[in-house]
Amino acid sequence: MPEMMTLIGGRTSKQGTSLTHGKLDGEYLEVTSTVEMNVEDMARLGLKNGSRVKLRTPEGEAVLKCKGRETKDLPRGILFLAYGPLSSQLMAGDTAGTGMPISKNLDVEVEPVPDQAGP
Amino acid sequence: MGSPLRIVNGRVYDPANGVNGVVRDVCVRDGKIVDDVPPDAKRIDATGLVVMPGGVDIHCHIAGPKVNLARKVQPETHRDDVQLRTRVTRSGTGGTVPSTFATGYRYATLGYTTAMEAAVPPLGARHTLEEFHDTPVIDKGFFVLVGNNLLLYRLLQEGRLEEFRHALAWWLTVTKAYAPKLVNPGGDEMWKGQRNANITALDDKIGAFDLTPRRVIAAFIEAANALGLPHPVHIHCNNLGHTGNVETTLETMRLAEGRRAHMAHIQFHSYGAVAGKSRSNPTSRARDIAEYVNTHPNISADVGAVMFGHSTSMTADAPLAYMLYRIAGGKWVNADTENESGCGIVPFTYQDQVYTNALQWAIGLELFLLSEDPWRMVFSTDHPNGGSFMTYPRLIRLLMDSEFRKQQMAQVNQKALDHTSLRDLQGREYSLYEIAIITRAGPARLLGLTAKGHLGVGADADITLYEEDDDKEKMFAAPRYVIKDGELIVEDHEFRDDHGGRVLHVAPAYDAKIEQVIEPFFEDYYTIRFANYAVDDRYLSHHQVIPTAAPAAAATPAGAARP
Amino acid sequence: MSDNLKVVENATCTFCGCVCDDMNLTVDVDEHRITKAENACILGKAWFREHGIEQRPFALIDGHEATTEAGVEEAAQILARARFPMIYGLSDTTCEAQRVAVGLADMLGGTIDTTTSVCHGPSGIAFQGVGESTASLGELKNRADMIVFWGGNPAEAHPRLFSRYAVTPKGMYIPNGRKDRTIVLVDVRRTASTPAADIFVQVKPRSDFEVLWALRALVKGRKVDPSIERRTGVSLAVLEDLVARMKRCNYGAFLFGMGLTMNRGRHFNSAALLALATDLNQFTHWVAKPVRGHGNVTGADNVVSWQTGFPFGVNFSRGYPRFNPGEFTTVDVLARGDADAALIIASDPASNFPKPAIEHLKRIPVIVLDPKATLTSRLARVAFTTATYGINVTGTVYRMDDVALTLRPAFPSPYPSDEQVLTAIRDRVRVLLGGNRLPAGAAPIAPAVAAAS
Amino acid sequence: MSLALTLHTVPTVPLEAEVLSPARLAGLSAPEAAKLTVVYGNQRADLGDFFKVGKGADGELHLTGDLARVKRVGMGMAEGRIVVHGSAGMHLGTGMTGGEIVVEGDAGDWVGSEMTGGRITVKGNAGHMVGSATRGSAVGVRGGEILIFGNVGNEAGSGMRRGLIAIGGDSGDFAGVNMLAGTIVVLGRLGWRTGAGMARGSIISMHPAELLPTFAYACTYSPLFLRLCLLHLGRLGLPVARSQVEGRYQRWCGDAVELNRGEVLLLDSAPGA
Repeated sequence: MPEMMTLIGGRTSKQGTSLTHGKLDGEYLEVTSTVEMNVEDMARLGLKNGSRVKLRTPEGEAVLKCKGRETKDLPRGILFLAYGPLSSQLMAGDTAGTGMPISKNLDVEVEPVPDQAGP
Repeated sequence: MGSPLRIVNGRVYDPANGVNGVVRDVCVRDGKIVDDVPPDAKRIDATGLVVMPGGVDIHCHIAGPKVNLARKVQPETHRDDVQLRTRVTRSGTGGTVPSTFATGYRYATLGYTTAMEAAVPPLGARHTLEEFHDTPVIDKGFFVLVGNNLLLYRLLQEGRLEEFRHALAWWLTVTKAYAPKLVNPGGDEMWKGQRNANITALDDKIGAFDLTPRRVIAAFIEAANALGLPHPVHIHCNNLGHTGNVETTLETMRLAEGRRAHMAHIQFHSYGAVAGKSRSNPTSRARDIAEYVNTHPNISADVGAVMFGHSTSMTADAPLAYMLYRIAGGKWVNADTENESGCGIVPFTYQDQVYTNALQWAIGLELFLLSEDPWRMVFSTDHPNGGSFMTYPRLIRLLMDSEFRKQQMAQVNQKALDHTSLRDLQGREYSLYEIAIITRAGPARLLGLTAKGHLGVGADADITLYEEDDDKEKMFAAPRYVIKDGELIVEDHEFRDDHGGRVLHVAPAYDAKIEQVIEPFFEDYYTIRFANYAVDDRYLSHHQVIPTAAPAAAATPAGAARP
Repeated sequence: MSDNLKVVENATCTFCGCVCDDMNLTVDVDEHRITKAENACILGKAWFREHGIEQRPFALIDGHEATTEAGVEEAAQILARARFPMIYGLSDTTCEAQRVAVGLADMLGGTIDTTTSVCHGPSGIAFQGVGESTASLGELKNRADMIVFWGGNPAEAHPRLFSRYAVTPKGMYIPNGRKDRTIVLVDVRRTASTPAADIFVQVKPRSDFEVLWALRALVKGRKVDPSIERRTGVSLAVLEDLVARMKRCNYGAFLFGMGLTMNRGRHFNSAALLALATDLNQFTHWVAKPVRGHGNVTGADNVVSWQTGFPFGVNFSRGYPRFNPGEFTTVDVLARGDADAALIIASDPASNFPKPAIEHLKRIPVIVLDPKATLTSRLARVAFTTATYGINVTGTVYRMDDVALTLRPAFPSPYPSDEQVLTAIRDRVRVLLGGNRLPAGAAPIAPAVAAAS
Repeated sequence: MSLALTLHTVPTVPLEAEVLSPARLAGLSAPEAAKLTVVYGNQRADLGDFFKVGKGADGELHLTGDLARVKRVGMGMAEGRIVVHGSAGMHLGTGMTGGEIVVEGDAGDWVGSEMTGGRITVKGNAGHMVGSATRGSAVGVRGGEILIFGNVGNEAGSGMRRGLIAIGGDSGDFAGVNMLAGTIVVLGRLGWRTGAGMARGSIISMHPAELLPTFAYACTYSPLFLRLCLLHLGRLGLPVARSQVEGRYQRWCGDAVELNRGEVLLLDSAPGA
């Protein structure tokens, strides 16, 4: 049963340092395919660190690994994801006459992916 | 540098060489004016055309950090005033702050071939030179802002005058500047450090420094003369735009005590107050200013005339810009530069029915008409502060055509005119010879550009050919030919070629030990390394160092040399 | 490691918009590696450490190895043929290369845009609406006794913003450094930056505009309803306290990030903050600065502005520059399917653009200049390997505060610079077109208005 | 002037066709009209390269086809009438001073931006920036009417100084932002941050909305001008209900950050109202 959460895209220093290795490198892909989630939300959804979740917007969907953050650091209902190929999949092309697609605070459907479903 | 060229039969105005409307040939070779060229040289038939040296703008704002901010903040002014690309020239946009390419091409299409950017913080020098690289046709230089420089203040405060002079020379040299510029001395420290306060008088204390504007200005005048710079210190006085500022302006000029000093856009500094009213509307004190300049050959000024319509106020005088923002509303840009300067930008429209605006317009004209030495009271609108350089042809007409002037006067706020002497000056009209002085020969001489502003042998072959016309605005708006460094750039009003233009700068000598004084200050208070501060020569693809005179020669005011 | 080491002092790091110019690089000359980057932050260290010379083809055409010259010919042919060529990227290259790229766009009658449009482009639009009170970073170091970070995470994205420019350094009027400043951080979540703040204000996602608007009202002495807390997560008391501090300080500064620009509200969020800084100047000195991401994105803004009058998203198809975000910005041009060719310089839109834009990139001929292989270079018709600016080539870059610096390269690269490749493409296009392409349209619709009229 | 143009070749890059305006086509034969210049990407093309030009039945300009990539239809027009049987691209009627444009389908962004007179009717949806100021300008629409039957995107009526914008469906965010005066009617729901920075002017919606903290409730009443305005919109075909014409409206004053002389009127849904 999917539930709605708010996805914040952003940059991290780890993403930054991995970027300089090259964007086709494993570390960069690893960093940009891990979504941070509130630990209470994770518990409720039966997710552990490293579990896989599917995020979906009207534009597209992406499967990511999740990683827990304490409530004081990341409120319930909020997700954080470093920009990269997977966050792109969720963004719409409409910029409302600004040139800027919305990439922070996207409404996303969150759905756990059963372990056996993954490669 | 182009093939030899003979301009045949033009009516030549070359005041620096005493040539007043004589029909004769002008010969060009290798980018210079020469005595003669071979008979097979290319010829331009200039019959019926007026031949003048290329125009020289002594004070304008065309490149650098604040100009680019002013460009960026006004997309709406670029939209409907565009510069189309041609096969050989780049496109651009206009408005009161045109893009770099449009700036160069438009100056050229007015017959101007040299322009001086009048206010660049040292930290913005590299940026300014980058824009110069993309400003075609014209030769250009910039005045570097030193009047609010905190290291120079420290040296001055501690009485280290020799080091002060070496530091000034260092700053001019490493930034590739043309002249030192003071803007509202002391004002930045009040603005940035004292909750947006300002200097109100020459004897105010400057923030935390044990200094006054009076001491700062005097020190710069002294140092600039001692360095023998081709152009002396270029001063934007305190209290610009304020009612009653004429006293500050006169006092500032007196500080020169016979030494050379150039007063920028003096129109903005010629305001009186209605007697007995401290917060009155301004009145004109153009007569007092004109009289002082007329009788003091050490002083020169550019007028900074105001023209009605859109302008952009952009200035290193940040408190002034804030005052204008409080009047005009709309957009306001402020930009502080560490240890060196402030800056403010406000789009502004001068309206003929507004008392103050009409008064400013009238004072500009008064100063021209009251001037007795066109060599020392030269042409400017402080582009784009008083109006765009594109208004120059109209301003020339106002000076040359008293009937036109009268018509224009009838359309402005009459109360403002009541507070000026403009109506008494109807008899005065500028001749083409005098126009050639205030737009070419005079500014070139004040800048110490010996190869500019004249058509004598050895001069740069920067030449403009106008079609004579009773409507002087029309005549000066579109020369038929413009020649830069001997190359035909504009022919029959169309671009034939592109051209880079040169950077003009000075390199006064300094004692290298001064760097040991400057470097520790950088370590403490700058966020750029000392080693990365000086601008290297790669930013000067085409350039020319204008030599400094021996210090003794500097005592002779250039303006006085040839009345 | 060889024994052939040299040290390049005062080198400049171009990883982020801080553009710190105090790097002392130890270079292994034989191995073409930087072995030590003194003064660099964690990001800078990675940047310098990882940029060696890789064995890559000079160019790939349709995935096949080719010479740079063959790549130039193919690229020029593609661009000269195109009716709506899009030139994009440019934030990680020198101003000298940017300058050539704008000239190429002009010559072609194409469209040029930089990564600004998906970074602080909305702040640029906000600036065009309300202006901005700003400062060079040294003013923050020397004078700022109150600094408000809004919608950014400098500790991770711009580490030395804290240590070199804004938070801890001592300055002329800030003799005790950190102790003399009040640091406020406003964000929707706690980040690595939060511990640096004296005051952390956590706002609900998507309510920055309301918070800023309420602050503006309070600064102006207007009433704000206490329901502000329910809507934004920030109580009226907290806002009132902030306003009192803001008015009390001597020199205040906002440093704001993409938490404002990439969020619902976009340019209006930035405009609200810029307007707040302007409002505060009635009481004391305040400045605001967008914190810029890429090493020379500020240079790109400057170059495009001085050449065209507009900072990004500029179209030349009618023979003169036009600006209209949403119409001529890259995401829109691609997502709508307008472009029929693309030239991407030092950027990787295929890995961070919205999906519909990436889909279109796959449909059209793409030319890429990049020192490294990227997702974008993988889908390119022509992919050039170029030298890395600041490491292999010199040139000019602008810090986020518009201060220009000259790069000091550490060691040479066998690959050409972006500027060299772009210049070669431009020169070839000039031959193919016989000069600049003549304007397609007649004069603009509105009659040209003299600036003075 | 009486022409019907049918799109026969869909442009693959943007086509700028401000010649599709009554005055530009007036008095031209079909072959003459087909030779008019349009801007196709970075090159010139003929109108006839894209449109089949035929005679029309009346004195109007009829355009048929999917014109989504055709920009500037009716830009700057001063008189006459254009009917688009299909969808229109960006900048429809931008800067128009008079006349009328009717679009049967959808329209792109910047419909009627900075117009000063005339009327634009879009039967479908319109994009962002309907009747807006362009970037950097403080002033948007100075007169005329824009009617959108469907939904619109963000920033409708930004910087508006005079005139009427009516939206049958929902508006996006920042409707009436920085408005100086004029009227915006939204029969559907308002997006976020309506009227931010407005100095004067009226924004009306038929649904409850959460306004910015700088808007204050003043009273509930039945303003006469609104009754007249809604009757006018009803006559033009917008689905105005009797309950709306006769309804009472909550008046919210703002924006307190600016002049505070603007108003947002929300239909009061309280029973018995």
